[in-house]
Amino acid sequence: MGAAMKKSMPRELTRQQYLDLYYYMRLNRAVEETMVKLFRQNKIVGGLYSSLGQEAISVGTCYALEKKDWIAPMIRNIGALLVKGVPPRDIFMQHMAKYDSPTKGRDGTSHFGDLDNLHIVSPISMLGDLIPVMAGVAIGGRYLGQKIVAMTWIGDGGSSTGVFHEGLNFAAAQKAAFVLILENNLWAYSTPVGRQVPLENLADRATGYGMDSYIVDGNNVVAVYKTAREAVERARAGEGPILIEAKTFRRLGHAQHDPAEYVPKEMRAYWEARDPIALYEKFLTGEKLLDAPVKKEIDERLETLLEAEREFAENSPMPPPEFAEGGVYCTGDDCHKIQARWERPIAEVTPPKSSVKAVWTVPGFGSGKGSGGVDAAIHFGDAPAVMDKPANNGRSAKAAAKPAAKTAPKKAKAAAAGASRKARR
Amino acid sequence: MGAAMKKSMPRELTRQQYLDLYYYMRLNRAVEETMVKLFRQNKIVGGLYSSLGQEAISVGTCYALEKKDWIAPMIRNIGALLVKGVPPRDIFMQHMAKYDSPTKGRDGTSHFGDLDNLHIVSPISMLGDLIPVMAGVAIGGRYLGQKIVAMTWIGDGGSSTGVFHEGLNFAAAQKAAFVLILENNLWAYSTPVGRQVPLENLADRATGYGMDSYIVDGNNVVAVYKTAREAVERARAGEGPILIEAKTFRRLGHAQHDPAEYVPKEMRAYWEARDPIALYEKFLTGEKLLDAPVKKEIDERLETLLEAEREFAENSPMPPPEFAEGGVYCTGDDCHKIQARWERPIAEVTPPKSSVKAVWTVPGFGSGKGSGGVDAAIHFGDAPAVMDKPANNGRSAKAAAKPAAKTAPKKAKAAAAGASRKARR
Amino acid sequence: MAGGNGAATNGFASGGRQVTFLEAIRQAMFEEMERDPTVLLMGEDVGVYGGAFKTSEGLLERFGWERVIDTPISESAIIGAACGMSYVGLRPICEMQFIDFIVCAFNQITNFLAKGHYLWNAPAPIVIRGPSGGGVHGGPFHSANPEMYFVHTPGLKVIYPSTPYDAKGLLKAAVRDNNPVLFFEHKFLYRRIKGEVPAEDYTVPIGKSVVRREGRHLTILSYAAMMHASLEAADALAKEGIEAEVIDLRTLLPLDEESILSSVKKTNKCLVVHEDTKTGGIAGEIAALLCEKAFSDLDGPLVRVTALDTPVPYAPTLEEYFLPNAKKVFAAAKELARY
Amino acid sequence: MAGGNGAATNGFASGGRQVTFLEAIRQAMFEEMERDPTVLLMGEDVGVYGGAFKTSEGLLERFGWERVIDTPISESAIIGAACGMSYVGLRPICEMQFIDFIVCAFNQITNFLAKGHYLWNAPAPIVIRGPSGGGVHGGPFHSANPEMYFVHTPGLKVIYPSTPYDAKGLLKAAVRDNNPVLFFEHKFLYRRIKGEVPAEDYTVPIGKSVVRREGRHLTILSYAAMMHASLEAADALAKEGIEAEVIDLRTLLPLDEESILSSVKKTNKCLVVHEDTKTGGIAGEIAALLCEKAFSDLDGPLVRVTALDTPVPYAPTLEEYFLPNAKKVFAAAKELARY
Ligand SMILES: Cc1ncc(C[n+]2csc(CCOP(=O)(O)OP(=O)(O)O)c2C)c(N)n1
Ligand SMILES: Cc1ncc(C[n+]2csc(CCOP(=O)(O)OP(=O)(O)O)c2C)c(N)n1
Ligand SMILES: [Mg+2]
Ligand SMILES: [Mg+2]
Repeated sequence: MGAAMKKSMPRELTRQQYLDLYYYMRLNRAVEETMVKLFRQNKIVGGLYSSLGQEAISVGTCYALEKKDWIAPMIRNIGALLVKGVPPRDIFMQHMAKYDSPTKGRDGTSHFGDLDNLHIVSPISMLGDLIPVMAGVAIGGRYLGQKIVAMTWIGDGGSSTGVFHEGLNFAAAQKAAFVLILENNLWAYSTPVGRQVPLENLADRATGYGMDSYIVDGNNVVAVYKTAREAVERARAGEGPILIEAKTFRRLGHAQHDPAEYVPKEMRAYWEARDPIALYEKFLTGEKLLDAPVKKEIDERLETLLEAEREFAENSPMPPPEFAEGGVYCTGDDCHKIQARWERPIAEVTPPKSSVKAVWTVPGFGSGKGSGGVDAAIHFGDAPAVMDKPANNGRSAKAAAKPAAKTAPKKAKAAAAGASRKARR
Repeated sequence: MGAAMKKSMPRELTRQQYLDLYYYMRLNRAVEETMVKLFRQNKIVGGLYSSLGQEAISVGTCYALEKKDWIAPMIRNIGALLVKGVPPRDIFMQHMAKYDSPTKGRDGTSHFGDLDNLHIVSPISMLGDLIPVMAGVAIGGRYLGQKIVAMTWIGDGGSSTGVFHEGLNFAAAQKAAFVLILENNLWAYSTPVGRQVPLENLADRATGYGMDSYIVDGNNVVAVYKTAREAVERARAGEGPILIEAKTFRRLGHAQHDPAEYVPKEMRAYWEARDPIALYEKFLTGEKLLDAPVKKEIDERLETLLEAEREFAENSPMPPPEFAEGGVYCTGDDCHKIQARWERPIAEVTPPKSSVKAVWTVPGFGSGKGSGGVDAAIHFGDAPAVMDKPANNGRSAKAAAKPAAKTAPKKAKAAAAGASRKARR
Repeated sequence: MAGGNGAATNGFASGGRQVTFLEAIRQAMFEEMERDPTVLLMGEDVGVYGGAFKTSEGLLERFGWERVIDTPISESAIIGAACGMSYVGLRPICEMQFIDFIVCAFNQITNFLAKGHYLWNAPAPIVIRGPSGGGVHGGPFHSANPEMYFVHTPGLKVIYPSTPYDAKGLLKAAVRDNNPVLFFEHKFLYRRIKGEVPAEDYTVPIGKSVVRREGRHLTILSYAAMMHASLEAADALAKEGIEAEVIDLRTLLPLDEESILSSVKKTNKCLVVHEDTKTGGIAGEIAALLCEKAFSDLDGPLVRVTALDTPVPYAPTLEEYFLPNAKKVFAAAKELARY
Repeated sequence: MAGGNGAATNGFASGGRQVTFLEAIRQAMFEEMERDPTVLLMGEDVGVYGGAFKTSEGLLERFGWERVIDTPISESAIIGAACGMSYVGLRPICEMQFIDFIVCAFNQITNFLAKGHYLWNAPAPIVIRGPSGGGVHGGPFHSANPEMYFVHTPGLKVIYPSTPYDAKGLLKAAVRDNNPVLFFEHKFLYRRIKGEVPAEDYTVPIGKSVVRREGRHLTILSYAAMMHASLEAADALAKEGIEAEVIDLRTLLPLDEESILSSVKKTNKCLVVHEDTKTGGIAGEIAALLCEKAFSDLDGPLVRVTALDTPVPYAPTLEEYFLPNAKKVFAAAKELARY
């Protein structure tokens, strides 16, 4: 238990994996650069957030997941979406509120999901809310026998929300296969981490839930990936949820509107010298995993891709006004057919197999026997069992006014055999 | 940092202190026994909670406070109220919803407060809510120069609420003079601690806030008192908030209605043998601090007191129905005169003394200069500065329709001298 | 109450007999969990204890730990986790130990749960249920009627039944609905009300009111505990020659506009009775509806009989004064009838 | 913007000039903090940054760290701590960075804060304020109009101003009030609206509406951003010979019943415009009020012009369709006038 700065990792990566990490970081950055251009052209609706300098985290952590696993991104996790398989056009269109975007313009930014294929849960703006949600995905997946891991991200600032606490505690109590990445980028909007969280290492948050945690250099994509892979494996193996604190820095303002002049120059300079992509390029070149031709190829690939994706996105129409109406409710099976993907025998969770011995009860337990006697209130705030007289000036119920049995509902005799639903018919 | 089971305590208690602790524990128990009798006679309105076996905690912790300090009790902290100086009649009347009770029947149980004299904040039923509230009392008191400490209690179950987290984190970030007693009585209603909190020691919750914590035997009143005294002194000295986990056991059900048949017999037996009053009597007798005559005197004193208090309470009328109306709002100075008790020079917190140098700003910072230019949105979701044309199909403002300066509000020149309010006139 | 074998019915065999309101709820959950293994129950003390009011008694025994989950005291986590579970195709039922605590999950419910389908096409078949309402001396934090907070939140459905039959049928319908449904159980009714429930599986449609008593002089709209007070008042009114039509709204969102309008078209007068506080209560929404769509049908003012605009006071004398009741309904209806 | 000396006015000298809505709010806080050292400001990024919208710019500089508190992202803690501070005699102002986040403190506000005076005689002079409302493409989580959640909560006061003059005067009144006041600042107005504010100290009374335009054919009730749309519509109506009386409610709880009733007595027709969603919006409460107390004065149905019953959509095309505006008000008013 407790945070541990991982020094050496057991397994090494394949060349393809090393290059994938590079490609996705580059893609992450290029997608965001394209969006900055679109923003300057007033084509972005609402705010534009940046993960400049934090790409190693989104990419390295999400790359540790399997296809069947689930994520929920936050505003600075475009990289995770890309690794999960979201095409850049979707991200562009979301930010431009286009009709062909995943949410068809009803929501924007990274607020979209995909339940059926990519297994992405849409975030909402309220920080921390995704934590119990993803714990629920993990618990639900386990129930269905899916062996999935759920992952989401939170900022240093977001770790002070109540729902962060409730979600992690519940995940830990349930030993959910859940991995939380805490991106400590030293700032929450204009507030430095020290003014909002009285901790040196935010990984210490995990101690309050008996959770294991790691601290990792968030600007080192290989370290991030290896740590995440270990955490994901352990979570999948049933060791319970794990928290990873990734230390990094928010290089730009809170969003495009914010020049972030409250950030000390020296701090910015320190981190600018530690750009995760530059660092990784140096590493790859040193290890002979990347050379000029390969790099050029990637440059070109990205340029072509993004040009096409951007164009597609720009050509998408704005949603027609009337589309604002409707869609608030699922109207039944014509709208969604909800089906669970069972990967275990359903018999395991249905009676008689699911039935457990009631070792905790004693005769008569719960049949309305408070210390005030058999007909006393079951719980404070309860009414006594059915009575003959109106209990309360004029509040009495018609049904209650008829003579009725004075006892709490009695147990019926156990039916002969078979499932009880059948037996009742 | 971290939890520490205190072995030896520095200072010893005076005889009077030893006997006070004894008296208050006995009073705590006697008050509750009286209420159980009233409950059986159907004179209690609503639920009746019990702190049987936990008296050492309420009494020992609250006894560590000074008169000027503030508390907010939970349902099992009748002992703290008594130590603070609340007469038993008030507690009886609250539970009977009488008109002479502190809340005049509008609320019940231990839900009452006293802002002016005893410095008690009324709890509400929602668990955890008192934590930020008492942090606020501490921060407010510090601002006024009062050197007070604020204390409240929470259960093992209540430590999973989001507001527990938000409150403690804020208290710690503010280094508030706040002491939180976590009464780990092993159960939250029917749910054992292990099923809701994945921790062996709940004191570990403190680690997530960089807070110091103690673990103490909650059935040993002297240990509780000494630990609390140390914590209170440290908090008062400005060391920040402190959490004390007191290990104990909830001897009765959640409330009177609950026979608690889910509790293993052996567990109950173990703790019944460790009754805090019985243990303490043994200690006091061994130390020659208590003998039969003194004990008899206390017995009699309690009996007389409680008889009188109970009688007073029973004779109090129920509130007249019409009293349900009104009182929702403070109607002005005729209702309450709100006055802060300043114990520091007000000049310290008023300009010019309170003014701080704006080292963090750069010229023009904040005057509406986003990266989109001087008139760009200040924050995502903001409107640009005043424009000449309606911005939005029919949503334009009349005032905006007039030609107006195109820039964000400019700073006025600094007035010549004196307080700015004056200068503005 | 036998455990550990499939033959046990855990007291749920209900074949067409009189059951309490509480038992009806218990049966609905039992039967839905029996019918569909994607249905789960989560909440504080719902397992071993069977819920603070015993609405889930016997469920753990039959369905096991994976389907009957005792949670920490974390309402936000309960609702959040339910959302996540629903995304993998499950249908969680969330119990609030008292409905008062639902406000501790207000953000999750109004932002995450209610908006998901509209924004990103994510259905969330979740039921949130719990004991609500006053009249049992629960005081200011155990007597809430929070329906309007949710009636004012697009994306939710809101149900507040008054009979065992409806409670069971509507809860089953709620579990099968693909939308988040808030299901309020008036605790005053839990063990005071008994009623027949059919032996066979049935549901009651969400969004449909029911005429509990026909009449022609005025329409009384109500629901939950106040339904019974309204019926009692109607009996008394009948003795004075005033025939009130009493409609049980049952579902508050969506409102059954059609039935409300057609009754008022007939009676031309309308009185709304709710236990919720007055200002901002559902009577206002109904007033607006009538003003918009039945303005020319109204022969008298819309009258509200509601609780006072205060917290729910603790003392019985105060609570009684605070709450509406049959007498108050009777008096207001009589005046309206004479208008 | 000089710091560190008492001579600085930090740009707040306002002597009778035109200021933006935003600036009016900033001045109100500045002046109240200047006037009374028990007034503090708490919130996320209110200090160094001066608030996400710069409503508190310069306050930290002048009043220091103890009175301008940058909090963690913990809305429940902000409100909870404010309660505690108020109990020792302070008057905290709490900023929600966007009013949408107020639901994260819903329990604290509705249970702790709102009920305290009634239950245990504890006044809590707290102002909760923040940017609200749509029309600026803030999307579903940055455009909230949460007023009705609080109008339905006895113990709170709810203010939603539409002009710089009112914003300043009402915020000052709110700070001086001994009750919890929710103060919503429509962000569409922040920098679009300018208006005169007096040089001298003044307050605007809580609970009083104001007639923005006199008329005799119908009454339009509105507030906040929709006030301006209503006035624009009234101008257009006038060109067609329809004289609308436009009332700015300003305070939503308590409602200024008297003024509403007396205007409707005169015009006999009423239209309510609110940006909030329709079902459960304040138009319902007003409908009920009119039905109860001005039934015989009404010569036409009460008409509602409101947002749709959906979350606030993100795309400008959708949001425009979703929101009410001057055209929609004009059309509805014209029809009502002809009724
Ligand atoms: C509950 C809640 N309160 C306030 C906000 C407003 N807000 C949005 S982002 C932000 C700062 C977040 O900081 P952090 O969690 O560190 O993430 P970062 O921006 O650094 O990635 C704030 C205060 C919010 N989104 N949710
Ligand atoms: C937010 C909230 N949720 C649920 C409840 C209902 N409730 C009251 S007491 C209780 C158990 C409390 O357990 P614990 O905190 O351990 O305190 P103890 O009763 O053991 O003293 C519960 C679930 C509540 N009061 N508040
Ligand atoms: Mg951050
Ligand atoms: Mg406990």
